Amino acid sequence: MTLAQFLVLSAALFSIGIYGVLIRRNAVLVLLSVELMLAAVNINFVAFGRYFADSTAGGQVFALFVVTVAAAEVGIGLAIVLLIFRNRASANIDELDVLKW
Amino acid sequence: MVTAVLIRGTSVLAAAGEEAAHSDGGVLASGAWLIVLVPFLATLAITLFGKRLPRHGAELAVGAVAFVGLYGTVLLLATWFGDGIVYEGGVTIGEFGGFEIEWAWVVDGLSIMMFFVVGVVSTACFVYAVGYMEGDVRPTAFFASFTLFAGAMLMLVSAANLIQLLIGWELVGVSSYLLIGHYWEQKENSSAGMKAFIVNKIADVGLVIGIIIAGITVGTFTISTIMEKVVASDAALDDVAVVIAVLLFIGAMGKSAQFPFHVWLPDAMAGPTPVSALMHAATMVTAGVYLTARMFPLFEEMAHEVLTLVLIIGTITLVIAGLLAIVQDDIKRVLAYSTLSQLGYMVAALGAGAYTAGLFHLFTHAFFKSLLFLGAGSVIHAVHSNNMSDMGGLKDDMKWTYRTFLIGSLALAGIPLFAGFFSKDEILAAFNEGGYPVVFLLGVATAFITALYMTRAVALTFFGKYKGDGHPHESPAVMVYPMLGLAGGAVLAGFLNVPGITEAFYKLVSTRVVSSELLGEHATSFDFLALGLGLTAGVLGIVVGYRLYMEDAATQRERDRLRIPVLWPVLENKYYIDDLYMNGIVNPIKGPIARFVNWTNSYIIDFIVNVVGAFTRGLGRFVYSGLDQRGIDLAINEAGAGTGFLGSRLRYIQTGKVQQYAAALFGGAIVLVIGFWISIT
Amino acid sequence: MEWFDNGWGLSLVVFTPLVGALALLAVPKKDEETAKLLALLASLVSLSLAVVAAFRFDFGDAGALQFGTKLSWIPAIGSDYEIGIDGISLPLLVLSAAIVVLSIVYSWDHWPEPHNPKGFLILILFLATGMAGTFVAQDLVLFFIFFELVLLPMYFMIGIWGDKTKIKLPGFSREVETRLYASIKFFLFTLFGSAFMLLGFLALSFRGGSFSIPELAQMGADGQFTGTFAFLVFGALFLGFAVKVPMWPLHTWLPDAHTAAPTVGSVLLAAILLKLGSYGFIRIAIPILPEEAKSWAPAIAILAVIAIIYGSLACLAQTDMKRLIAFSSVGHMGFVMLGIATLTPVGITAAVIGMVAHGVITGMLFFLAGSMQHRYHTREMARLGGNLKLMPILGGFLGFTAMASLGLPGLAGFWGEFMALLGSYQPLEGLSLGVFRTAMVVGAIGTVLTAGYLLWMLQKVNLGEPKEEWAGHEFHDVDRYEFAAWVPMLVSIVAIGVYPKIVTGAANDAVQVLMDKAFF
Amino acid sequence: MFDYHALAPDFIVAGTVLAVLGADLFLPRERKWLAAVVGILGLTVALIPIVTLAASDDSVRSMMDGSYVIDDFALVLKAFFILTGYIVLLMSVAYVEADRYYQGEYYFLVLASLLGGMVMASSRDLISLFVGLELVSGPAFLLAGWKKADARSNEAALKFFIIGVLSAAILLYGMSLVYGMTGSLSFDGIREASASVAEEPVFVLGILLVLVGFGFKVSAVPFHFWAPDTYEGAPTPVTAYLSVGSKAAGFVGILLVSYVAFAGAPEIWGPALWILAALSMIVGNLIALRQENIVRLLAYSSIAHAGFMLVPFAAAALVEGDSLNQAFEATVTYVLIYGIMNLGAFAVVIAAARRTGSGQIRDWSGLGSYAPGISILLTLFFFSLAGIPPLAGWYAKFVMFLAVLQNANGWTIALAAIAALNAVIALYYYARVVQSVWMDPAPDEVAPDPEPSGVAPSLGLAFGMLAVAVIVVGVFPEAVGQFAKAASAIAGG
Amino acid sequence: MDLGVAQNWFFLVIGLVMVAASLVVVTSRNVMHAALMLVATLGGSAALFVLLGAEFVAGVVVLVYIGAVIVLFLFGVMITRVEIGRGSSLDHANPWPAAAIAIATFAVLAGSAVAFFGDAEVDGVAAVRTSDIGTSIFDRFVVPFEVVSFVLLAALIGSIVLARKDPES
Repeated sequence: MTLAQFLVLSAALFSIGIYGVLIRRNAVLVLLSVELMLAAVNINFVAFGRYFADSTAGGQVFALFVVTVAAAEVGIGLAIVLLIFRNRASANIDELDVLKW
Repeated sequence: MVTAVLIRGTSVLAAAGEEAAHSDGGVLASGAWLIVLVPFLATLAITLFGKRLPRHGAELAVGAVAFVGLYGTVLLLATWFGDGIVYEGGVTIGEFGGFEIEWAWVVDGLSIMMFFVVGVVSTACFVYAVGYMEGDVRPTAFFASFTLFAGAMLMLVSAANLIQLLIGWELVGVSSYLLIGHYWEQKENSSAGMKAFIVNKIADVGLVIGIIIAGITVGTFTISTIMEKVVASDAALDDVAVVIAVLLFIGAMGKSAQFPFHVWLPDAMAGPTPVSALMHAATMVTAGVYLTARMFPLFEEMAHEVLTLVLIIGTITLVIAGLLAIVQDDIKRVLAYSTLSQLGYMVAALGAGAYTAGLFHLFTHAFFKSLLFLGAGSVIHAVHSNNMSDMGGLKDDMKWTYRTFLIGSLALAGIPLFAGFFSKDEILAAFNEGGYPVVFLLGVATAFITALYMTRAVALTFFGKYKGDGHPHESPAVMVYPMLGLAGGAVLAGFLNVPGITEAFYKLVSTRVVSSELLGEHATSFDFLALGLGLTAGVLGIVVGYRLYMEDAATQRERDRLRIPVLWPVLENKYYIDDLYMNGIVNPIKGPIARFVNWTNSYIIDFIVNVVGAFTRGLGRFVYSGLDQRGIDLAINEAGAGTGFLGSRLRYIQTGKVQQYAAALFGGAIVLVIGFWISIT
Repeated sequence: MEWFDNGWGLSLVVFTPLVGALALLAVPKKDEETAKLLALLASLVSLSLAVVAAFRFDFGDAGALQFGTKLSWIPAIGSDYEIGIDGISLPLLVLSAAIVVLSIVYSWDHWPEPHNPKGFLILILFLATGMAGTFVAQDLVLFFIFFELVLLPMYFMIGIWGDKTKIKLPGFSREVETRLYASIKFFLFTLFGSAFMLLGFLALSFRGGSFSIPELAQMGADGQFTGTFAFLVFGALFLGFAVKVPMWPLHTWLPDAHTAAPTVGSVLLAAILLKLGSYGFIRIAIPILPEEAKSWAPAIAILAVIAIIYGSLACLAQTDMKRLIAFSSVGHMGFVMLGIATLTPVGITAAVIGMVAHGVITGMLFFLAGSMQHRYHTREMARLGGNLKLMPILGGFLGFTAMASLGLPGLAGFWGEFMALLGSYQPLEGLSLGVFRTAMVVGAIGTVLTAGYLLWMLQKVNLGEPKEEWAGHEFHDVDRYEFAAWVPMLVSIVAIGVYPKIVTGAANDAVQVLMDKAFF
Repeated sequence: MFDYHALAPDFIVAGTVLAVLGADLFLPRERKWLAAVVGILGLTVALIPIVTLAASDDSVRSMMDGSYVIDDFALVLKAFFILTGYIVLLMSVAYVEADRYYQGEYYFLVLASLLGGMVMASSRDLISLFVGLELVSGPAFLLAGWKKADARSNEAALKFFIIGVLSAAILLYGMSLVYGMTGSLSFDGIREASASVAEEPVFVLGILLVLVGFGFKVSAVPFHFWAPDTYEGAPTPVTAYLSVGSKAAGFVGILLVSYVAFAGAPEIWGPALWILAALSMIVGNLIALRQENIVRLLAYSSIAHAGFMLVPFAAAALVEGDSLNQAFEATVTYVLIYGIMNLGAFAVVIAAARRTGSGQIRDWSGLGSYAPGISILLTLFFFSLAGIPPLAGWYAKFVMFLAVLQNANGWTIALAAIAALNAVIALYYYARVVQSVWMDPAPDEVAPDPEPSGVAPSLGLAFGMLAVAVIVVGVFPEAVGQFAKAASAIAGG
Repeated sequence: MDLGVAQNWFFLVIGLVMVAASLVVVTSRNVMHAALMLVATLGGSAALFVLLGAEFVAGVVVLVYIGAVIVLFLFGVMITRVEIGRGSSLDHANPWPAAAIAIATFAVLAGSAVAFFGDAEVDGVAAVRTSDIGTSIFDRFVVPFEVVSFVLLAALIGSIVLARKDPES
C-alpha cells in the first residue's frame, strides 16, 4: 500500500467536504460536511504516523485529539444552530445576512 | 535774554565751524549722525505725542528741520572757507556671512551740499506747511510722515554704504507714498500714492540687484572701498561694472522720474503742495541724480558707454517734459513737468560728464523750483482750485506771492542775475564743449520752451481778469516769509559758481575719491556761444509768451478755447499775419506737437502702467482660482474623495453571507498556494 | 546656576507649559480667572527661563551646543533624551516662548466661540511645549515626537473654535463647515509629510547607527551617506519639512487652516509652526546630507521662487483678508527657503532672521486681522473700508505692519529678503549660477508683487470712506490687552530692523560653524 | 519531571477557571458578579509566579522534551493574556450584569479562553499549539452568541463558528502535511528536517495552509470576512476580547510557527505574509473610512492593525540568520501596545454607547460637551490608535517601520510606503470620530446619564489603568520595549 | 499500487465506498440519507485505520464519531425539523463556484501528494502498538490531554447555556 493512496483519498474527502460546506443551505448539513473534512485529516495523520512509525506515535495521538476536538466543535455548532432555529424558525444560513457592509 | 542765548549760540557755532574747517571735520563731522537721527526722533515724538501738542506736532517738525538746516549751513560755511571735509564714521549692527552691516555716515563736499539744500528747503517748506496745513483733517500724521521724509532723505545722502543708501531710498519712497496719499478719502489720491510707490519699487529692483552685484564682487558695501577699487581699476569689478552702472541708473531713473519711469510724478501732485514743493521739486527727485553723482567715478572710469545712455535718457526727458508743461491747465502739473524737464537737464549734464554743472543746477533748481511750488501753493490756498482757468489777475491782490513767483520764473527761465541762468548756462556750455551738438540745440530749444510755459503760467495766473469766484487774498505771513527766503536763495545761489569769479562750488561736490581733474572741468570762463544762445532763447520765450498770453489777457480764455478745436492754425494766421513766420513755426510746434506728446503720454505710457497693474490682478485671479483652487486643491480633494469612494465601494464585498466568506477563505488559500508554486518553479 | 547649564534649564523651558496645562486640568471650568492666571504664569516662567538662557548663552562659541544634556530614554531602539541649543535655535526658542505669552495676554478677555477658556489655554500650553521641544531636541526620535506633538492641539484649536461658515469645495458634492475641512486637511497633510520624514529618520539611524543629530551630522560631513540611499532619505526628509514650511505644491493646507483657525490659533500657526519645517532643513537635512543637499539645492531654489511669485499672485485674487495674509506667508517663506537653498552662511543667516521676522510680522498681521474680524464680524475686504477713519490706532498698526511685511528697510522684514537675494547671487560653489541668479531676479520682482498686494489690501481696507453699513456702528479702538500683546511685537519689529545683530549675533557664527562642518 | 514552579501560572489560572464555575453554583442571582471577583483575584494571584519565574536565573525551562517550554517569550505573553483577561473581566462586570445574562458561565468561558492562549504561548509542538488554539476559539464561538435573544448575536456566533471550524480544518490539513514532510511534531524537529525539504511544493503547501489557519485568527484579509459581522453582533466586551485576546493568540501562533518552526524557510512565509499585510492594511483602512457603526469601524481598524503587525514579517524573510529577532521584537511590541490601545478603545465604546444609547458615530455628536470625561479618554485612545505621539501608538508604528527598513530592498521599501500611506488614511476615520465627539453640535435633548457616577466603578478602574498605560508607554516606551526585546530572544541568534 | 497485494483490494473497496458515501452526504435531498451516509464514510475510515494498524484509533472513531456525533446530528436534524423527503432543495441554486473550488483543492492536494510521495510504501514498517499510544499520551502529550479536557468542559457548559430554553422571566 503506497502512502499516496491514502493522501489522494483524504484529499478527495476534504474536497467533497468543502463542496458540501459551500453548497448546503441548512446549517446542520454544513456541520456534517465539516465532520467529513476532519475525517479526511484523520486519515492523513494516521497514514503519515504509520509511514514514519515514530516512537511517540505522534500521528495517531494527533488523530485522537482531532476526534475529541471535533466532538466538542459539533456540540458547540449544534448549540448555536439550535439557538438560531429557536429565534428564526429556520436553520437556513443564507437567510442570515442582517450583519453586512 | 533771548539775544544772549543767540549770541552765545552763534559764537559756539562759529568756533566749531572754525575748528571743523581746518581739522578734518572735527567734532562737527563726527557728530554728523545727529543730522540723521534728530528727524527720526522727531517723527517718533510726533507720532506718539503729536496729538496732544498745541500745533499738532508741527513745532517738533520745524524744530528738527531747522536744526538740520543750521547744522548744514555751518558745515557749508566750514567747507567754503576751509579746504573741504572728508569724514566717515559708522557702528556695526549685524553681520551676515562675511558681510558687515553698519549704520555709517559720510561727511564730504557732496553730502554737505545736500545737507544744506535739504535742511534749508525743508525748513522753508515746513514753516510754509504750518500755515498751509491750517485746519487740515490730520496734521499730526502729515508732519510725522513729512519729518520721516526729511530723516530718510538725510540718511540717503549721508549713507556711507550702499545698504544704508538703499534703506534711505526705500524710506523716502514710503514717506512719499504716505504724503501723496495724505487725503486718502478719495480713491484717486491713494491710487496716486500707490502708483508712485509701485513704480519706484519696480525701479528699485534694478537698484537692489545692482547693489548686490557690487557688494559681492567688491566684498563690502562701503562706497569708499568700492571707489578705491574703481580707481585701482580692479579686474573683477571691471567686467561687471557696466551691469552695475546700468542697474544703478535704472534705480536712479525711478526715483528721479526719468523717461520711462516718469509717469508717477504728475499724479504725485495729488499730495498737499508743501509736499510737492519739498519732495517733488527739491529733494526726493534729486536722489537719483545724487546716486549717479555719488557713484560717478564708476560711471566715468569703468562704464563710459552707460554715460551716453544717461545722456540720451536725460535729453529725452528734458524735451518731452518741457513740451508737456506747455499744455497743462493745472498749475502744479505745469511745475511738475517743469521739474521733470530740469531733472532731465541735470541727468543729461552728468551724462555729458559735466559733474559739477549737473550738481550746481541741482543746487540752484532746488531753491527756485520749491519757491515756485510754494507760490503756486499760496495761490491755490487762496483760490481753492489748482486750475489756472479759475485764476488770473491776482497781481495786485497777492503782491508778495506775485513778486516771489516772478523771481522764481525768471530764475527758471535762466535770466541773468538769477540762479537759473548760471547753472543752466553751465550745462549748455558743457553740452557744447562736450561735443554733443544735437543735445546742445535741444537744450537751447527747451530753454526757450521753459521760458514760454513759465510766462504762460505767470500770465494766466497773475495777469488778466480774475476768472474764479470768491475773493482771493494774500497768504498769511507764515507762508510768505519762507517764499521770501527761498527767493533770496534763488537769486544768490547762482553766484556761488560764477565761472571765473567764484569757483568754490567744486569744494561742495568733491568726495574722497572723485579725482580733481573730474572736478576741474567746470568752466573757468563763460562759454559765450552757449551763454548767448541760452540767453536769447530765454528772452525770446518770454517775449513770445507775453505776445501770446499777456496782451489781452482778459480775452485770453476765449482765445484759448478757440485754439483748442482742430482748425486752430487757420484762425491764428488771420490775426497775426505779420508774425506769420514765428507763429507759423512756433505755434504749430507748440500746439499739435505738445498735444500729441501729451496724448501719447497719457494714453500710451500711462495706459501701459495701468494695463500692467490690471494684468497682474487678472493673473492673480487666474493663478488663485485656476491653478490653486481648481488645480492643486481639486487634485487633493479628489484624492480624498476618491479614497472615500473606494472605501464605500469596497464596503459591499462584505455581503453578510457566511458561505461566501467560506468561499473566500478556501479560494484565498488555493490562490495563495498556486501563486507560490508558480513563483517557486 | 550650574544646574541650568547641564540640561535642566532647557527642559524647564520646554516642560513648564506642559506642567501648567496639567495643573489647569484641575482648575474648575467656571473659575476662568485662575485658569488664565495659571496659564500666564506657566508661559511667563518658560519665557523668562528662555531669556535667562539667552543671556547666559556664550555668543563667542555660538556654534557649539549649549545647555545640552544626554539621558538614556528608549534603550530598546537606542534613542536618548538629548537636548541642546546653538545660535540657530536660540532666537527661535525665545520667539516661540514670547509669542505664546503674548497670545495668552491677547486673548485675556475675548475668547473665540464656544466659550471655553480653560480648554483653549490647555491647548495653547500643549502647543508651547511641542514648539519649544522641537527647537531644543537634538535626537531624531525626540525631534519627531515634538514635531508631531504640535499636531493635536492645533487640530482641536481649528476644529472646535474654528470658523463655522459653510463653504462649497471643488471636488466635493455637499457643503462642509470650513473648520472641519480645514482641521482634518491640516492634520492629514502634516501627518503625510511626517510619516515619510519618519522613514527618512529610521533609514538614517540604520546607516548611522544612532539617532543623535550631532553624531549623524559628523558622519554626514565625513560623507558616509551617499548614492541613492542619500537621495531617498533626503527625499523623505524634504517631503516632511516641505509640507510644514509650506513649499509650493504642498501649501494648499495653509490658506484653509489660517482662514478657519481662531485668531490666536493662526498667530501661533503662522509665527512658529511654519518655522519647524525650515528649522528642520537647517538642523537636520543639510548638515547630515550635505552632498545631497547640494544636488537638491537648485530644485529647492526654483520651488522657493515659484512660491514667492505664486503666493503674491494668489494674494491679488483674494477677497478674504485672513486668506490674503495666509498666502503672503507662502510668499515670505519662499524667501526663507531661497536663503536656505543657497547653502551659504549669508543665505542661511538670512533664513534665520527671515524666520524670526516673519514670525513677528505675520503674527502681528493675524492679531490685527483677528481683532478686525472681532469688531466687524466679517473678513470680506469688499465690505471693509475706511478703517483708519473708524479705528485710527488699529488702522495705524495695520499700515505699519503691512509696511514691515512688504520688506520695508529699517524694519524686520527687509533683512531676510535682501540677504536671501544677496546669498542667491553667489551660492555655494558647485551650484549652478544660472538657476540662482535667475532666482534672485525673480525674487526681486517678487518683492514688487508683495508690495503691490499689500498696498492694494491697505487701500481696500484702511483707506477710503467707511461703507454705509458701518455708519451708525460704534467701534472701540485697541483695548488694554491688545495693546499689551502688540506693543512688544511692534517694538521687536523695529528693533530687529534697526539692529539685526539681535538675531544674527547668535545665528551667524552658528551657521558659519554648521556650513564649515558640512561643506568644507 | 514536573517543574511545578514553571507550570504555576497555568495551574493557577486553571484553578481559577474551576473556582469561578464553582462559585457560580453557589451564588444567588443578584450577587452573580462575585464570580467575576473570584476570577479577578485568581488572575492577580497568577501574576505572582510569573514575576518569580522572570526573576529566576535559568531563562528556559522546557518539559516533555521540549514540547512545552516556559521562556521569556512565554512569560511575556502569559502576563499579557492575564492582564487582558483582567481588563476584559472588569469591562464585562457592568455590561453583563446590566443585561442579566448567564454571568457565571460567561466569566468561566472567558477565563477558559485565556487559559488556551497561555497554553499556546508555551507550546512548542503542533498538537499543543492546535489544542491551545481550539481552547481559545471554542469558548469564543460561544461567547459571541451570548446575547441569546438578539438575532444579530446569533448570526455573529454562527458566522464566527463556521469560518472558525473551516479554518481549523485547513490548519489541521496543513499541519498534517508538515508532519508528513518532516516526520516530527515538535518545532525543533520540524526546523531541522525542513532544511532538506525547504523547496518541496508539499512543504510549501503545508506551511501556507497553516498560515491560512492562523490568518483567520488574526483576521488578515482575505480571511477577515467574519470579523466585522462578529465584532458587531457579539456583546462589546466579547468583541474587545476577540479583537485583543484571540487576535494575540493568533499572532502567538504565527510568531511561533514562522520564527521557530519554519525558521529554515523564511522565503516562503515572508512573501506570503507580505501579501497578507499589504492587503489587510489597504482593505482594512479603506473600508473603515465610510463606516457608520463605531464597533464595525473598530473591526476594520483592528483588521488594518493586523496588517501593520504582519509588516515586520515581510522584512524578516530577507534577513538571514541572527538579526531575525529585530522583526520578531517589532511584532511583539506592536501586539502588546495594540492590546492596551484597543482594550481602551472598546472600554470607551462601552461607556459611550451606554451614555448615548447608540453605536452610530452620528449619535455621539457633541458628546464632549455633556460627557467630557469619556470624550477625553476617547480622544486619548483613538489618537493613540492613529499613532500620534505622545500616545503609545507612535512607538508601535515606529518600531514596525524600524523593523521593515532594517534592510531596505525594493519590497520592504514598498511595504513601508504602503504602511506610511495607510497610517495617514487611518488617521482620517479616527479623527472623524473625535471630530463628531468634540466638534459637532450636541443634540438638543440629551438623555439622562443612566450611570449615577458617569461610569460604572469597574469600567472606571479599567479606564484608569489603560489611560495611564497609554500615556506612560507613549512617553517612556521602554516599559514595553524591554519586554519585547527579552521575548525576541527565542527568534534566533 | 499493484493489485497483487490483498490489502490493496481492501483499500480499493473501502475507498470507493467512502467516496461514494461522502458524495451522497453532500448531494442528497434527504437529510436522513446524508446523516446515514456520513456513518458509512466514517465506518470506512475506521476500516482504513485498521488496515494501517491503528486499531485503537479505529475503535475510538467508531465509538466517538459514529456512536455519539452522528446521533447528535440526528437529534439536531429532528429538532430543527428540516423537511424530509422530496421537493425542498437543500442546496444553493448555482453549484458551480463551489464545485470549482472543491475540484481545485483536490487537484492541488492530491497532485502534490502524488508528485512528492510517489510510490513510498506504507506497510514496510512494523505497526505502532496501542501501548505506545498510551505511554505517549500520558508522557509527552499530557498537557494537550489536560487542555482538551478543558475544551470539552467549556464546550459542554457553553452549549448547555446556549441551547437551553430560558425560563420566560
